[in-house]
Amino acid sequence: MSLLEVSRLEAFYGASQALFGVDLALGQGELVALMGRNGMGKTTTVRAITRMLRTTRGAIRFDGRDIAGLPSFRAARLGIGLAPEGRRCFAGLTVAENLLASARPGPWSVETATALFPRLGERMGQTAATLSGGEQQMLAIARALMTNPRLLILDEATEGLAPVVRQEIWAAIARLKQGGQSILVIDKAFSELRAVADRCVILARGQSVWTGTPADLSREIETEFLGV
Amino acid sequence: MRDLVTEHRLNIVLALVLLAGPLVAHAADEPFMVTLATRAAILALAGVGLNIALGLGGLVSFGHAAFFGLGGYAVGILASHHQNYEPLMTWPFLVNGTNQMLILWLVAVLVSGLAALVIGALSLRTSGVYFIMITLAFAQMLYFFAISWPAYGGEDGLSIYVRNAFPGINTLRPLDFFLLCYAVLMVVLVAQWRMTGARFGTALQAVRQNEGRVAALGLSPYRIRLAAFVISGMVTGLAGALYVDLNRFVSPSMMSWHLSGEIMVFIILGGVARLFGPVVGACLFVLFEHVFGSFTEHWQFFLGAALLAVVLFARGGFIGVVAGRARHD
Amino acid sequence: MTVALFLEQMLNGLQLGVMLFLMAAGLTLIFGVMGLINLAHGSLFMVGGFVCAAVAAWSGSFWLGLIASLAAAAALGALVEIVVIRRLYDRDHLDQVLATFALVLMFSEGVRFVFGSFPLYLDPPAFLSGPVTLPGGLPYPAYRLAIIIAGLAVAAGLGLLISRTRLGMQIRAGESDREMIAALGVDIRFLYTVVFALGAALAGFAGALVGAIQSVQIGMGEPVLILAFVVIVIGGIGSIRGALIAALLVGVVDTMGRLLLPMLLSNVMHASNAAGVGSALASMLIYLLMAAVLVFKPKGLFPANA
Amino acid sequence: EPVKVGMITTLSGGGASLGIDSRDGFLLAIKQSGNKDVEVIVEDDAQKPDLAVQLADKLIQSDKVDVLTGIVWSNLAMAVVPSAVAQGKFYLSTNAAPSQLAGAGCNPNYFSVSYQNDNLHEAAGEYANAAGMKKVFIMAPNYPAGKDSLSGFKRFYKGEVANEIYTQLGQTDYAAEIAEIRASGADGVFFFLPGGMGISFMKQYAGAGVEVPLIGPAFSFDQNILQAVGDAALGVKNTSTWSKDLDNEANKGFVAAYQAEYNRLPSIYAAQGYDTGNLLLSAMASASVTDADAFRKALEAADFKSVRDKFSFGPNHHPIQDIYVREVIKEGDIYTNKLVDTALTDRADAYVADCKM
Amino acid sequence: MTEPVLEIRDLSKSFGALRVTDGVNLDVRPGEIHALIGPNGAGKSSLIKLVAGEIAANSGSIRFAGQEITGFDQIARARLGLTRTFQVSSLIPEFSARGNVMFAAQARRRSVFGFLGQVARDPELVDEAMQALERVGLADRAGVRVSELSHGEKRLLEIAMALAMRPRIFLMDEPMAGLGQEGSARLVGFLDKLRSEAPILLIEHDMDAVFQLADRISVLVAGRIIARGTADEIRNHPDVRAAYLGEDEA
Ligand SMILES: Nc1ncnc2c1ncn2[C@@H]1O[C@H](COP(=O)(O)OP(=O)(O)OP(=O)(O)O)[C@@H](O)[C@H]1O
Ligand SMILES: Nc1ncnc2c1ncn2[C@@H]1O[C@H](COP(=O)(O)OP(=O)(O)OP(=O)(O)O)[C@@H](O)[C@H]1O
Ligand SMILES: [Mg+2]
Ligand SMILES: [Mg+2]
Repeated sequence: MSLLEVSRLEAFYGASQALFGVDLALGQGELVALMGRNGMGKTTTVRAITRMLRTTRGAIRFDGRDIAGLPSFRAARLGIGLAPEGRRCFAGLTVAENLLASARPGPWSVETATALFPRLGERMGQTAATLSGGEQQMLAIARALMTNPRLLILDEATEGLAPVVRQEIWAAIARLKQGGQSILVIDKAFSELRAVADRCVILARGQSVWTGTPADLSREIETEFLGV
Repeated sequence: MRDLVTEHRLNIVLALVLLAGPLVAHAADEPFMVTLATRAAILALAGVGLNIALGLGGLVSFGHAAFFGLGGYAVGILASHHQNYEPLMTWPFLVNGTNQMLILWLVAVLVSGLAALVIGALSLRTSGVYFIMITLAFAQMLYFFAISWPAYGGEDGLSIYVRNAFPGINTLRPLDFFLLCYAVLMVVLVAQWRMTGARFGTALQAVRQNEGRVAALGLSPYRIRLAAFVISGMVTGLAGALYVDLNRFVSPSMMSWHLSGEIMVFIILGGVARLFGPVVGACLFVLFEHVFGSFTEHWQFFLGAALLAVVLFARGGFIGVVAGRARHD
Repeated sequence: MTVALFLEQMLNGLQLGVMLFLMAAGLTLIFGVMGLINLAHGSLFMVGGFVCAAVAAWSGSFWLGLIASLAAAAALGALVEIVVIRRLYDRDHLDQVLATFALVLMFSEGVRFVFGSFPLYLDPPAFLSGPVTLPGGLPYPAYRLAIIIAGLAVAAGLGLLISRTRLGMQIRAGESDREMIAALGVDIRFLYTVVFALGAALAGFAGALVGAIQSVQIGMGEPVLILAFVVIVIGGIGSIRGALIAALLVGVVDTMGRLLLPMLLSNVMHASNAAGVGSALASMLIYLLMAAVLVFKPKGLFPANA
Repeated sequence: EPVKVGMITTLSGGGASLGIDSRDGFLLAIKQSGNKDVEVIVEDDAQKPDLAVQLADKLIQSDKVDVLTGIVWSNLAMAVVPSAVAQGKFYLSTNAAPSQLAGAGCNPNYFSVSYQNDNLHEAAGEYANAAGMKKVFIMAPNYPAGKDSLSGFKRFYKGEVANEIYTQLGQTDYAAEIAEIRASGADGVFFFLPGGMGISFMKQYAGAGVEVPLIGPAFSFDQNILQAVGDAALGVKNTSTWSKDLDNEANKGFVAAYQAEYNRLPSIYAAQGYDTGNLLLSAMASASVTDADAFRKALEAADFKSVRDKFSFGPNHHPIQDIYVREVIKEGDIYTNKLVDTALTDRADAYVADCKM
Repeated sequence: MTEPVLEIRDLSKSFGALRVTDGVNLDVRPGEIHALIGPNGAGKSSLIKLVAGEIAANSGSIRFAGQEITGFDQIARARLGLTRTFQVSSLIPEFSARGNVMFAAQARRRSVFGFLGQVARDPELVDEAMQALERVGLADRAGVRVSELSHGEKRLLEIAMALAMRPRIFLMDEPMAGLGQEGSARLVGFLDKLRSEAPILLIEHDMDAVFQLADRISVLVAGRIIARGTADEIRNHPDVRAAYLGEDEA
């Protein structure tokens, strides 16, 4: 059975519809890449899964349980951890507080998280508002890990990071996956994505239009849906 | 674009209603209704003043009663000196009181504008909640000063017994005085309307929405805000001047924080940043006060409830509900 | 003026400061932590005073009254949060000011409807009602001593709660991004209700404690409210430490101003004029202090998130 | 002849209890008389002067009342009275009577049925002499009524003023003032702190354990306030135009009827409201309100049974009356006042000479 | 060689113990794109803020267009023609796209205190705004409120506003951030042409874009410039590879 199963999901911002039927499945220990051009509904799908956006049509099942009616903190407590688009660190809190505020027990702790991002370890007492863009991005990922999620969602988690750090993060993602972590990734770095993803789901105009393994991803599909 | 047209039409209708009401009341020999409308028009003018700072400039001033009161005291003091035939000062040169509204208005506008310049120059260094509170503090300061300063009546206030004079008009007749206040209100509204679409209004609205961007474009947000605050204080001061003539009385309660709150209430009831927002709000407020005030001594409870309902559920106030969301270009 | 009197007045100033802090504590919590301007804080203060007075009169026990006032204010706070405040977090300050201004009107008339228009009786418990003798031979009201202790305890407790506990972190996180903290698994809605109720309970607590030496009447919260705002703004919004220090500063400046200004002025004018003018200036003093602080430090003395 | 009365008084907000008592006393008199010719329109001024002015305009222009009454506060009276009497209406004051309206600003159509504002303070000064106080500490809020009060006190007090202090209007903490009182070596304290200020002061004074005796005007000792102050007020002397134990028929009837009607003891505001009602009724009995001169004469005669033994008007239409000293006592569960002395006999006021009418 | 437009000498800035800018020397010459790259937290954004006048330097000097501007505030610098685009779009949300650009044009004229003439009917401002919008390809969206524009459109509008300022230099902080591959490619093309109008100081983590556009690249690490050169020189610079590019960046 899949850990996450989204079917025929529709979503609205006010009166305007953003999702017109998204299907997506992610098995335990799997890494799925959610792909598509700008504005096709990737973030919106994530917002629906994390219940930050109310949806009325379509189903979202997590670990067999229908979560479409839950408030977002309940969905998170079931084990969904999010590193959101645009970082959204808690500006007034220090790095340490950002990590601790929403932490839940499990293998990830301040020690393990700062081992992954040593730079954060050096900045523990600094408020998030004064971190550099990339440091904030690291903090957002570490913060999601500290909730010890069963499913980790990374929405543009490498945006604004230096190439070295990006490589480190991709390496970390690969290690996490090896350790059995289920992950949903959105990123515009297709070559890296392809290297780690078990499966890809492509969205176009709010619909899932293609699902398959990275190996099956043909040039034609890429040009048609990803604009590469 | 359609919304804009609706709002323009609505504004014209509102202006006509506010004019027609007292004319009808006058014909029906109900002078008090005329007085009530005058009160509404003057309070509306105070609201229009605040709306320039608050609606267009996003400056939530919780101390506009200070300018209302200063405008009022300027009139009260000059008029009382005139009535008592005592010069205001004799050194270094002689200054006499006067009962000419045009002069009194000018003085009221200058005094409140000057005060707004000083208060604004200091307050605008802060922002957000700090700005709300520091404007409140300045108003409280003036309020306590007025209460305890004995020369002009302190807390007892100052009566001027007869209304001041305006050339060609018998201000003692309720309808005449109403028409005068109405005319002032309309002139200020037209001026505000022009200003909103002009370069200053554009800059002011831009500052409200994104101060950092305006600075990055090489314009000083501080100066734009300060200018708006001064204009705003002047208009509210002019309203205070008229208010004193309406009541023939000025007292520190014109500067109390309750009044600052009420001026804000007009704006919210009618619609923030809407040209006629304060006009509608002030009319509703005055009506409410008088209709409910004679029903029950607990009328303030219902006033609170109504206000709460508007804030929570009717965002955009009356004009927002009738004419839809505001648009800017 | 003797040195002893001067010292005693300093003490009075500090004590007024602690009392101001006690009155401002709940407001600091809500204002600083949740980013909400709550003009109705004064009303909750009043409710605390009235409930304590009513229950103390009915049961004969001040302590029962105190507990009841805490409970009533907390419950009312929770109710207000759920019905009204919840809709205001993502609004601008203007809406918050006006909605809570509306609540002030409703509470004042509501309390009058329930308790009548007349001031209520509330006295400190008997064993705290007289003076005690401080070291140095100064008689000092026992109850005020108790208020000082309560105020400092509240300051310490709040300071720890906000800066040291996870609850505090979560609340502050919620202030900067409610949606995000919820998406990380924190029930921020409930947390905010709790915080608001806590702030309300502190207001009620202060109303009950202070009500025993002041007058329990409609409108008792208004002067308090404005002073509490002054205190918080001088201290820097969101800083418990700042609020405490600002409260002490305001207490001392106000007390000493009332004492010294008339005295100074009597050197240059007739005594009874000096008393009047001095007092007029004294009443403006704390507002001047606030204006001066904000002109030089626009975010208060101890800006949070500096 | 029917008479229309417009009553503007404070029924909402912090000062409501005074207005409610004034209204209830006044209406009780009308009700007792059974006179159907009196129509009373009551309006709430919420203690705001500008609202009071509007209400006066409404009552005069729209309801066309003949007589106005009811204002509690001097600042509201100053806003309303001059223009109302200028428009030919009668104004009967149930409470506020600022010095301006007693002196140069007096008006034939304006009658104070209460006192002149200074009276109670003057009586307190006289009482301080009688009680042998040599050095009195005096204190009032910093606003016109407060200043009048201290000068009223000093007008009659002959001893030394230990210190003269103006507190802030609405002040709630008096620790600093109490410390000064203790340090001043005074043998008496005179304070005028109306409403909640007085409650706070007396509670804190008792808590501080200062033993110097207090005197004040009745405003801080009315029935409603005493219940809130409790033991802290016991034994304090205060000056008043009226006391519930004044031994005359009118007063006994009034106190009993008021308690029966409203289920609480009357206050000085209720008593003055009641007298005002009866004054109006007495004038109506002998003249028509449409004949202003005759009606004014009838009012001047003050031909009614006042609850204050003696009552007559001086040439400035302010009362000439005795001013008493009361002491706060506890009767069963109720804190109330007991008459102990008369401070001033047949007192008019200090401004009568300035009144030209 | 032509005189540099912007010249930074020995600039230093500390936050407490942290030296974010440590004796930086850098210049931007007419017509060039000078890229600034470096690890996260190296101090790139801080350097832009120092140049734009948003924060003040501790020491060192900045010359711009032949003038010493170290002591100038942000507003004065903007008036001299120093225009920056924001990493997160910073627009006036309730104005239309055209309104935003018109306001920029108004700001260039430093004209604030006009109370009567209606901006919407001011042909000069309207024309200028429409030209700028056309150049970035937003002309058909001119009347749309900014809050209703998509992310990519906002990024373009950001540049249109900068155009309307007719600056003497552009300071751009990660203009590609958030754009997809297509959008980035289009923006690269646009910037390529823009350099002839005014030079660009460009911060970017998108190495494809940097290597394609930059005439010179400066590498900032821990507040210090550790290398400077052409794309090829930097690509193969061992220190830069270690500190920033990593091993498999081509
Ligand atoms: N808050 C909002 N209000 C209205 N419409 C929105 C909002 N957020 C997104 N949209 C619209 O929903 C659609 C999908 O947006 P979404 O953010 O999910 O795209 P995305 O695939 O994540 O794109 P990107 O790669 O740019 O992040 C877009 O057309 C966008 O304009
Ligand atoms: N106000 C401040 N107080 C303390 N440290 C600060 C402050 N502002 C920035 N910093 C620190 O200075 C360093 C440089 O920040 P800057 O934003 O300039 O980095 P950057 O090079 O732009 O990085 P990125 O590529 O990640 O955006 C960072 O480590 C940041 O944490
Ligand atoms: Mg997205
Ligand atoms: Mg940066």
